[in-house]
Amino acid sequence: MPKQDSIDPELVRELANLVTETGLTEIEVEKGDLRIRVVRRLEPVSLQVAAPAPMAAVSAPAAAAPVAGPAPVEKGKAGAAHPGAVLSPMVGTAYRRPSPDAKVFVEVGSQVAAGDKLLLVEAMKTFNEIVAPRAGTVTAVFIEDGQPVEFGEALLVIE
Amino acid sequence: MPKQDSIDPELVRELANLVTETGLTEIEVEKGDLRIRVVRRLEPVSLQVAAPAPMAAVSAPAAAAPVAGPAPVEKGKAGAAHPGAVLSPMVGTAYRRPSPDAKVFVEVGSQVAAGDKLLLVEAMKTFNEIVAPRAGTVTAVFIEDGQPVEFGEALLVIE
Amino acid sequence: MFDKILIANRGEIALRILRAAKELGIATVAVHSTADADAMHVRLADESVCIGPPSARESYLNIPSIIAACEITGADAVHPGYGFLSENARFADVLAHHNIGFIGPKADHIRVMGDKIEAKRTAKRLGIPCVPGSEGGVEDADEAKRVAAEIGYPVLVKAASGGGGRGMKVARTEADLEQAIGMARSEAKAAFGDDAVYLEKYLEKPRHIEVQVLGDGRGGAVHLAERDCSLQRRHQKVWEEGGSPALNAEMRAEIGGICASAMQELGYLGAGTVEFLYEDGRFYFIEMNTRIQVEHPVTEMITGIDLVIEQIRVAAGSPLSVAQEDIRVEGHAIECRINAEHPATFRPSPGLITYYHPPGGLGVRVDSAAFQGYRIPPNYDSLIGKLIVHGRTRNECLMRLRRALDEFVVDGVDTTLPLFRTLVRNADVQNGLYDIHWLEGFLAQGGFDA
Amino acid sequence: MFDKILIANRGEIALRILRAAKELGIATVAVHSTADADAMHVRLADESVCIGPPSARESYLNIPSIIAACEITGADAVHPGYGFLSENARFADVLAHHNIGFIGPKADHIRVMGDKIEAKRTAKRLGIPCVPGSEGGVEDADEAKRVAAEIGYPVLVKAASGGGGRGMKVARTEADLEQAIGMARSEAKAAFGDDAVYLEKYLEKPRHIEVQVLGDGRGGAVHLAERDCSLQRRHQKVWEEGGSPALNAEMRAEIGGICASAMQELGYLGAGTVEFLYEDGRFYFIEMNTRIQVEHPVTEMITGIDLVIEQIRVAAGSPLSVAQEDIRVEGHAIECRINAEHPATFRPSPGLITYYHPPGGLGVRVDSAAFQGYRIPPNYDSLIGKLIVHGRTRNECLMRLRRALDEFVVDGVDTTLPLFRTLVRNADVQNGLYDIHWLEGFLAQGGFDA
Repeated sequence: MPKQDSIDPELVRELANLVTETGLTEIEVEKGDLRIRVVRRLEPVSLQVAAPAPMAAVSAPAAAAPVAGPAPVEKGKAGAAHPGAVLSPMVGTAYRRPSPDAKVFVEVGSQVAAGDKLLLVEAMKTFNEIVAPRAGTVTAVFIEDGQPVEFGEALLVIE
Repeated sequence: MPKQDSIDPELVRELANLVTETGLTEIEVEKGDLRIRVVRRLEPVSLQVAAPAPMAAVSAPAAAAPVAGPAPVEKGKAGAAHPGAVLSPMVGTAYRRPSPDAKVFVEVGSQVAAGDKLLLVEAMKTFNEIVAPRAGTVTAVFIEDGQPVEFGEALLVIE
Repeated sequence: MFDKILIANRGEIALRILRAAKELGIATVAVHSTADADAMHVRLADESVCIGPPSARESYLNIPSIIAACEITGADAVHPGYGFLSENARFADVLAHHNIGFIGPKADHIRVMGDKIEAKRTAKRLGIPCVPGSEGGVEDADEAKRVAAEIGYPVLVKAASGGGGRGMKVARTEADLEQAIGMARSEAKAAFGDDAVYLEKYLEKPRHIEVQVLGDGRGGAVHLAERDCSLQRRHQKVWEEGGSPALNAEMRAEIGGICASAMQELGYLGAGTVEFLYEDGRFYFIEMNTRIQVEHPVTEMITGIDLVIEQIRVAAGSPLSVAQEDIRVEGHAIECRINAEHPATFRPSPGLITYYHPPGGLGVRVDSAAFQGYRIPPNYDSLIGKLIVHGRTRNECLMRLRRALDEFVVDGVDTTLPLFRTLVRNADVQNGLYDIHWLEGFLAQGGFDA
Repeated sequence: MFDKILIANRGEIALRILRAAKELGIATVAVHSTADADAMHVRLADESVCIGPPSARESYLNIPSIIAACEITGADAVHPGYGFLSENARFADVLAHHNIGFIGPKADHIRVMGDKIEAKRTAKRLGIPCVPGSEGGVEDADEAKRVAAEIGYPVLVKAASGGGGRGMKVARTEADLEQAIGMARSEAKAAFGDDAVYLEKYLEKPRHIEVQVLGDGRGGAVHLAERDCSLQRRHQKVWEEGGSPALNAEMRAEIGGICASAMQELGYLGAGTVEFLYEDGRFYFIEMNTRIQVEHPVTEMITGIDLVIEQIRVAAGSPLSVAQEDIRVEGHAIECRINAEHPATFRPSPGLITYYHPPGGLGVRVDSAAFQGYRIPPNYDSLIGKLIVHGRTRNECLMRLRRALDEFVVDGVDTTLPLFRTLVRNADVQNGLYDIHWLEGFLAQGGFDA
């Protein structure tokens, strides 16, 4: 029941389907005071298509991957893009507290000074302290206690 | 039951077919308060990357190819692009004269009437007459006497 | 040996022939329609000639154009591939008339095997097992019962003038027979104005098994074991393998030997395939294909013998490069036909291939004329490539096929790859427990949902 | 059998290992540096873990990171590929300490074969033929003459403390010997402060021939014939083939048998290669590589045996899948190493692959982690793929290689493909008439001009 000034998502979807079906790149419709234009640009250059979509998923055993899901690298990279992100210097298991019943080193909102402990990354039974590279406020924590982390994965953000 | 602001998908489909059929990239129609615009951009680049450069040349025996050189198709196509081009309707050997010691049927500058003989294309020992599709002046002749021609290859131009 | 071969075909088989010619050091001429000007085999051939518009009738089936292309390029032989002119006896005659070699059988053998009745008569004469039946029409119920008892139930009552399934009834027991004959007669009378019927053994769950043969045209002939092509959809083969999961080495040698002897007697020239239905340990001749087949790589992978090179050799008058005792089946091979079709609806999907990455590694072969940037024309069949995988055992082959299918990327068009990824994981397929109806049943039951 | 294998390598060998694991139904973990996040084996692996920055020392050579990656993924075995940690005995020890399987030999055997002197001593003890020489230093000209007469001229006088070619002189006849010893002594004295010299047989135009072995670690071992890797540039193998054009079946069986027996006695585990110089019908041990080699596909193509699968099997405690009598050499195979390098200057050419199309068809195998859109990082070696071709005969193999090379397209970076297109057409290569100096001489004489 479209209101006077609302738009009808169904109509847009229909046009989107038509773009796909007809292989067009753009459809524009105007009727009365309504004007809708839908555009789908084709891959501009074949090179960006470069990523083959391997079908590994089909054959991957159902076993849940202990590393972070389907796109761990992307996740790490996305977090890493933040200018205040603290990245893991090694692969291992990250811990947010010194011992299972202790408090977490930091949480969102914590004020930290340079050199303060932020978390531990354990590799080969060795616990490596991750310390704050600078003073600031913890504005995000990306990992959970006991979570595996990769090299370069964003752990938290200090701003 | 089209609503006030609904669009007719059939009309869009029809326009899409027209885009394809006519080789256009965009059609815009306006009637009363209805305006529809459909666009199909051609793949901008990927095709140019598309051509793998096979190394056949390296292994090709030195024997001179009797067909016209390295890129016969391109040549035919290039000539074929001319609006007045007369194309070969068949593969065979083109002759410009009725017999080895006769004069050529036409040369550049010849005035021809529709139906005038232009050349012969021989295939399987049969000589097929190529006649002028319309009156005009021969402004270019692309082939030499006794030259092999492909289907669709431009033979000459009548303007 | 030939100096220059004209390839009168397109697609993956044209590339396949080109590869064989190159490996023999023979120059190649690609002929093509305007729709195929950018095809891989055209790019790779030493010369190319455009012979007509997209319509196959006016290009790949146009005999005068192909002869003219031979004349202007000086090609001294033509390889017809499969389909198109490959089983056209007149084409073979015309080539002979022009003193151009035909890389295929003698025209007479194409004719005989192209005529269903003549083919069956010839097969019988040559000792190839055929479907048993009443030979001619059956006059009355008593004669029918006598014949049916001989060939064994179930039997099929068929209209002598029949076709398209009309006037065809199955009788599973003697009790059914009289009624089946009555119904078949009425249907036949109504449909064809002729109520004559005959009987044939009815096969309920046959496999399609075919034997590859090669002959030198002078009485020398060998067999190269069999392929099992039971996985079909609408009579189109989808998945082929060799050896058949249903045969053992003894059965292979026996049916192979029968076919090889028959070809020796026939004086057959070139590559051919004797096709059978197979049920309960018995073979029943269907037809013989007098050409190279789509699925020939299966045989090449288990024997190591290049069938197209053998075709060219014998067409040029050379002997076969192998004797029967040299031919050893090693391991197992499976071919998947990759079609540009929606994997569930099988709707053809012509268009631009925006990304193409074939699998590699040990035991993996790809025969494809596709490449990134290739636009599949809508004018021809939808086969864009074949994935053929070899393993030392059928199980190794299946595991390798699975990983190869998972590596194969074709973007921009629909392909049947997802169907094969499902089939290779199906227990019946893994166990080799299928007949010619299996795939259609599997699809009908929603076994594959894209 | 292992449940999950971590692949501690990159590039084509990482993909090769992944394929083997998939075919065994084993889950895979790819570890990679930040430079390899988009690599093919990372995309295809069930899981992936970034273990460090581009520097190999901080990623692929970083043992704690790799162990940590095993721990967080639960991988129960590591395949090290070739290079990197593959011949690092300490890595094998650390894995054992963490109860993680090492898909490679026993640490002790890595150690022994990693020490040149120890390796030669062990080879001798095991009956593997070594370069004959004076055993220890020679005191005077008379002793030298006696030894030289025994081992035969030409002989090489080498400084006991030597290296880098200094203090090394060739004596072609007894008349040369005294002077050669004198010169070697002076050079050695000047260079190393030690004038002790010893004698060794000098090989003028040897071939590099290596024997592939597989052991089960419990005294079972087989050989899988040899590869001829004489076509080298700066000690880098360029073109490998099997069997060697220089050997016949008897010689193959003899040297293979010697190596297999040696491995049985040693109790060798996994895949290994015994490398020899070969001249005038005699073999001289150089070293043993205790890992899978780049050129292993040559052996796979002529035997049908998947060497990486065998490595995994025996590392998991399973027996070898083949006995010596099951191993038959069928046909001939050649491998070309496709490097991203200028084909004439060999300058590395990292960068974006803008078009990639590998060859296909019968007998053609491509092992490559490259794909269109892949950016070859500048941080590692320049091998981007291997083309391996099989034929029933060496000639069939060469013709097939020629056509496959002509089909191979890699755009955007320089590759060594043009060099191979020249080599496959060279008469010496076609005749198999080459030694380890041939390729450098050919290049120096401008045999290839890109």
